[in-house]
Amino acid sequence: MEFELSETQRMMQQAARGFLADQCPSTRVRQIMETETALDPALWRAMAEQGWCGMTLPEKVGGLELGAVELAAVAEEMGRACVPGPFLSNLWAATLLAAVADRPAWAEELLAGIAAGERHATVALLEDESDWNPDAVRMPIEQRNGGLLLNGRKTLVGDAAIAERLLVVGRLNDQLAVVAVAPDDKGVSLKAAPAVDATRKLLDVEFQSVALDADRLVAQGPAAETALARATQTATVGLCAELLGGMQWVLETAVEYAKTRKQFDRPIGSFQAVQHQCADMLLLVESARSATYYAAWALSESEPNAAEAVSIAKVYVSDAAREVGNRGIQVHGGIGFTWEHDLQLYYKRFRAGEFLFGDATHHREHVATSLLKAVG
Amino acid sequence: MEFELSETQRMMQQAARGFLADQCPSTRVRQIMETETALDPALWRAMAEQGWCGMTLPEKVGGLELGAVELAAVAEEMGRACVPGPFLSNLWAATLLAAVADRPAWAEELLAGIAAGERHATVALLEDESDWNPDAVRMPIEQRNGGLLLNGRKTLVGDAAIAERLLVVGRLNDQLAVVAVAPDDKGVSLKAAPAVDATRKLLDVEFQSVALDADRLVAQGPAAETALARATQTATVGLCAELLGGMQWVLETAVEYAKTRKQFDRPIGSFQAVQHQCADMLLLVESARSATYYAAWALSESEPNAAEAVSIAKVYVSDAAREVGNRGIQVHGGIGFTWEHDLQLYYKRFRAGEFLFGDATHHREHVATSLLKAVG
Amino acid sequence: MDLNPTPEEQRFRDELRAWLEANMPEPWSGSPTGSESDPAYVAYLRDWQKRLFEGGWAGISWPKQYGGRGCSFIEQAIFHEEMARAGAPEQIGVIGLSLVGPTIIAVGTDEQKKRYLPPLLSGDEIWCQGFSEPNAGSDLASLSTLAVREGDDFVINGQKIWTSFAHFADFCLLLVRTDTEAPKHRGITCLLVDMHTPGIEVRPLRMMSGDSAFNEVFFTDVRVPASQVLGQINQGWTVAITALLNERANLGAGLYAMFRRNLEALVAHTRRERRNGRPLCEDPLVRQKLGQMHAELEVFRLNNLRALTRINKTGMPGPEGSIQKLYWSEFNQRMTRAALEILGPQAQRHDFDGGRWIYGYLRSRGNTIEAGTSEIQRNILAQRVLELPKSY
Amino acid sequence: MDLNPTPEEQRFRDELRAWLEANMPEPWSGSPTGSESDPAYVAYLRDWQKRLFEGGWAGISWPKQYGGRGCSFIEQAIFHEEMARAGAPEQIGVIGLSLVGPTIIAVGTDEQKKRYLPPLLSGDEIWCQGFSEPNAGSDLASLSTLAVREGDDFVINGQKIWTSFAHFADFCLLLVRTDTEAPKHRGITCLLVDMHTPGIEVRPLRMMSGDSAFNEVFFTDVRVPASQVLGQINQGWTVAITALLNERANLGAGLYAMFRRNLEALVAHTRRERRNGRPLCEDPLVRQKLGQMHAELEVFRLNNLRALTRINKTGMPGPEGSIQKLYWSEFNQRMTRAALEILGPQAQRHDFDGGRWIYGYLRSRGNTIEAGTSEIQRNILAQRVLELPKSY
Repeated sequence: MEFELSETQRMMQQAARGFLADQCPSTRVRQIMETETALDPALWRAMAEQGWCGMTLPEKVGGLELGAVELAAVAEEMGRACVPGPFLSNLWAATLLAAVADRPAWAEELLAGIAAGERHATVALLEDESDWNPDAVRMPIEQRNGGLLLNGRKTLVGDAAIAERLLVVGRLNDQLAVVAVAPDDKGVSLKAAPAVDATRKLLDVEFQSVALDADRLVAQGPAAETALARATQTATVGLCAELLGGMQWVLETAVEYAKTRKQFDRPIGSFQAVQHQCADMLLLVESARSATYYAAWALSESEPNAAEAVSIAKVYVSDAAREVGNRGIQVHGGIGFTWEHDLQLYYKRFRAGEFLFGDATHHREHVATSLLKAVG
Repeated sequence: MEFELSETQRMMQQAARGFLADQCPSTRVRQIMETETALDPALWRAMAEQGWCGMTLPEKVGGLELGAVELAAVAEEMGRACVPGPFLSNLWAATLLAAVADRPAWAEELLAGIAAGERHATVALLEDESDWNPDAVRMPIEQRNGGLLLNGRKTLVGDAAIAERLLVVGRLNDQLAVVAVAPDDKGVSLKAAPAVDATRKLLDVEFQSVALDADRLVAQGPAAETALARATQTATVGLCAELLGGMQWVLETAVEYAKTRKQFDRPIGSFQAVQHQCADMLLLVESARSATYYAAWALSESEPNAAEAVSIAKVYVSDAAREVGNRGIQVHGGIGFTWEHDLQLYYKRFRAGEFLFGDATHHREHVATSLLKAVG
Repeated sequence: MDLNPTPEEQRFRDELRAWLEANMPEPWSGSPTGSESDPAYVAYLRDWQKRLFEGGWAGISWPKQYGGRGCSFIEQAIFHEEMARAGAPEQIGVIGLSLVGPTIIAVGTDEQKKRYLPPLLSGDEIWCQGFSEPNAGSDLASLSTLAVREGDDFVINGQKIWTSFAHFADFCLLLVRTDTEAPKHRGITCLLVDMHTPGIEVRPLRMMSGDSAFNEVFFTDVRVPASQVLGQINQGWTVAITALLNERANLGAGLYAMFRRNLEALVAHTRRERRNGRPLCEDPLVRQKLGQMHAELEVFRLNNLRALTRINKTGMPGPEGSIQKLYWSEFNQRMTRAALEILGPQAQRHDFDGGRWIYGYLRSRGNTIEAGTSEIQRNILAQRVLELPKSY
Repeated sequence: MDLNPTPEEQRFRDELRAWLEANMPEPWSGSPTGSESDPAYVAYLRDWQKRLFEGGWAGISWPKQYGGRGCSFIEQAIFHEEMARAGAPEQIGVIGLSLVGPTIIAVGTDEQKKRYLPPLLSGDEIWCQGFSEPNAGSDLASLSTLAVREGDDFVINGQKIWTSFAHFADFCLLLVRTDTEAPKHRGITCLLVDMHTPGIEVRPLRMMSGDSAFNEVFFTDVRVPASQVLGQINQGWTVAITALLNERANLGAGLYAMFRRNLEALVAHTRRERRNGRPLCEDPLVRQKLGQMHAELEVFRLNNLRALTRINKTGMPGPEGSIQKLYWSEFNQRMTRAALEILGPQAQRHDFDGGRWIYGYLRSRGNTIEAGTSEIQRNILAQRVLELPKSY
């Protein structure tokens, strides 16, 4: 048993840190996030060249076929650098497609495009009165003239404006089903949903009698459920790792500030109140690291408790990121609360990250279910 | 508007403090709590002479006919001194009896006995699968031969061993009803329920075909509901005030210790970590004071929001007492965790007090209901 | 103890309520969160302050001779309650009304009182407060903005930060260093400075919540007549303490009204919005959070009432006011967090209720820093109320 | 990263599991919470330790030459996992096994190792730890128990407190002051003291939870040969630090097993008990608490595994072990509180499950004080891991 990154994994992570320090400093993050899509195609292609856009995808579509631990190791660095853009949306959608055994022919090309950093896709799950549980999805998919007909509304869809395909989760003959919609399909309308985290764009999507060919059906029934679950778990691990990287940045930045900022003729880091806040941050960050990497490992090994491990990570990391962010600002005082200080970028991502893929309350309920199942 | 004790109220409180410092030091508390009943008849008569046993009862039964604010002012001091015995049980039962307009004849004598400190009574509400909500009571009261028949079990009944009458809450013809049972009525059996707070004794009570005369019916239907609600609210205010007094004691004791105990060649009270814990305790105690006295005032004035104010006090005080107790022990270090230190007496009362009359979760639900009713 | 209004207090309330019914302005219809960086909104608020003043409703607890109403602190609180109940606009001159005015009343000369208090009350002159500096935050007494005596003037050079309202303020209650040799608390002077004096430059500071409620203020060879000293030269530290105690004591009532509006808006959402087949207000977890927030908010209101009773007797706020500051700043952080948890992911949108929920959440992070950090408030409570030994 | 067991680790686990199946003692049937103040329970635990030793299952990660098994820290953890899974009794010599033994291995002479380690592992000699004094708690280095050299002996006078197991321990790892002139950290020596030496008196300390897991130990003219110094004279502080780092690092696995047993017992209650018409486990508020506790407990387990991997490489626990101490002590306080909230008022009874829930709640208050207060752990993390400047 060895619960730490292997030499290769550590090198991969170090390389990512170096690459992003160079290619994606916070000045660039701020420029990119001010654009409408928060996508910098040049940066994306460069990231794809590093292999990050298809890290867990099959080799035949240009992926690296690595596991979730390698994914987490790199995602942690993307979180530390606050990389803007559709990383999680692509990861979610591509994992879903790749997890479907008998997927339509067009999917190969799309996966290859995602791995190459040239194309994008996303998943449309949330509805106005649903939560992140797929069972709560109500949107009807009807069979019509040998094809499919879509009506309804999805909300807070990540990066839908740049996605070539939206993988829409709905109900077909009372079963869960996933269909692929193109933004320019007739009857599809997108509307920006400006939200707290400018580094990842959210949109509402309306579907008015959208007619689709039969080959747009990605999966239905148990196959759809399994693929969606696997994809959401993978994307959640990616998110937790990003949040972890952000927390690590906040901790280091706050400690550094506490060593240099002086008040009452002493570094503020010599005050017990500040020291103890930093110590609490350290505990939270290290614990979040344990939870995240274990979830990644359990997922990549298809351990029986993988779903539980992912929910535990999301519970812990959601709360820990918020608490680390709060303490980070408090240690900085007023300056940490300004637009100019990069803390705000992380703080807002922490907040958006709490919501994404289900908040701590949502996952706590999952963990309880799993505990009650395990303990007879 | 004047939100502080009046001169008279303050004098009454000061007198109580002096009396209890003299008559009920912690050495005596420890002796009394080691007895089976935690009742010291001599102390009780002396308290009755001060008027405390019938403070809110009508003058014609020997009470002082004072309001809940005076009650709280004295109960705070009883909490500070950690007075053992049936004060809350008597208060609960006597307020219930006094709140029934057409109560049976025997009730007058019992009330007079309670006010005189010579007799005791209690309320039996909780059942094994119920909570503190009277709606949850299931115990059947049947009409039989012109009298009543009782079957079932009540749990955690306060001071039942010394009570001349147990006011048992049950259901008669689908209505809430209260009947008076004597511990020596045939079919009644008591069993001690040793619990965390030795200063107040709890018992389980079994009722096996207990036959009662018709005059043992105290109230039924809306009259019973109103009287029980009023009594429980009054007793809850008494409890909150007791907890407040205990919190005040813990705060003062911890601050005093922090001023004198030295580590690292300095009083520990000069360390920010200790200072901040003391500051938090102060905030909690003062806020608990506001909540408690407002509830007392609202109850004594029969303000429309009195029930809400009592629930708010119980929510806040339950949590605050626990937090103050925790910090009190932490400031003291190991010594605060010993049997010899009086902190343990308060800590245990705080814990029992959290449960009594419904915990914070229970009352939060009440507060939410009340908020949702008020905000259209 | 009697929380019922006295006959005077009831009369005061009735009179105010009648006046408000006749004099309430149209609700603000411009920028949704009503930011002070919008000049139209500032003009709207100035108009409202003028109307209050002319109606006799400015400076409720101030002596009549300075344009106040000469009422008690209790009536001051009733005023805020009624303003909130009526949904009246906020008071633009909050720094002047809550902090500068009471300080001038406490230590100003008769001339200063006559000159500054009436236009402060009428909203004709808005005040800001120049205390903090980039290197003097929690350690306020280490401030280094320098004032050098030249003839009848002080010449000021330096920089202030976190100066609310500076971009449209007419005057500033400014702390400067006038003796660089003395121990740091003894070389500070408080000046009443005209913000239109040449050499003053105001730059807005953008906050993470997106707005610019604070500014940096730069002073370059700014000449201020020595007659503008408030209190005594080199005794500015005690003036500052007076101002800060008043700040903490006076914020409560207005904040309560804001918190209550937020809670009511949140409750309305929980009735209207459904998740997985039922309204949010029927979810036991949501109800626990609503119940907790309502309980905590009521305790805040009650703490304020108790503090008012105390101040009404002593005439002066004391260090225990730090309890209120600690309480509301941490409460508002819990409250804005609970709101997001209850409302769910839609609440992160800038176009959901005009973005008020996510703005409120972000803005609340400043609460435990501005007007004295929570750490400083706890130090004050520990050392000045509980009398624990100084920690540094 | 690979959390799968290596072939050796799997073999170790299989072998242990088989041994346990054949050798598990009858479960303890005496006093319900199994208190160490019950001599019969102590005898039961000694027997168990002896059986473990004879089976080759004591000192898993210790060198073979000292009677250990020579395995890795990972296998040590597997050992604890399997013990917990089998519901095996606790290990009586926990101070010796987790704290004294590793310290003797690190700094003891060959003779000391040979003399003390085997009977420590067999449970024939139980150890206690004499560090804290009434006036030296968090400020351990200010200890004043005096050891004066007389010929080949030290003569000891003074008092220790919070000494677990002292009432039946055979030896004590004792810190004494041997130089009263030197700076306080430099005048301390660590001695291996026979608890049966004349002049040692042990008095149990009753705790608020009702039991007496701690003692006071009084030393009056106690003569200890100078050969019993562990490490160097006046270098006892570094020995103490080694011991404390080992204490923090070694508690994790055993504690996890205890916490997990508690959580499982709690879950069983929530299935069985009903409130207002439904089992507790169907109440959404109860489920939130169970989910949170399970998540936090898993994170504790995972933190331990990561720490083990680290120690397995470095061979020595470091100051980051304070994270574990902080984590478990505060977790257990949250957990025992959540248990009472879930179980409701019956849980306050001493006759509900033998009083385990209320005992656990009260006992947990000591967790953030014993073995270094949370304040000290945070100081260590801030100053020794994050390298913030010293605060005092």
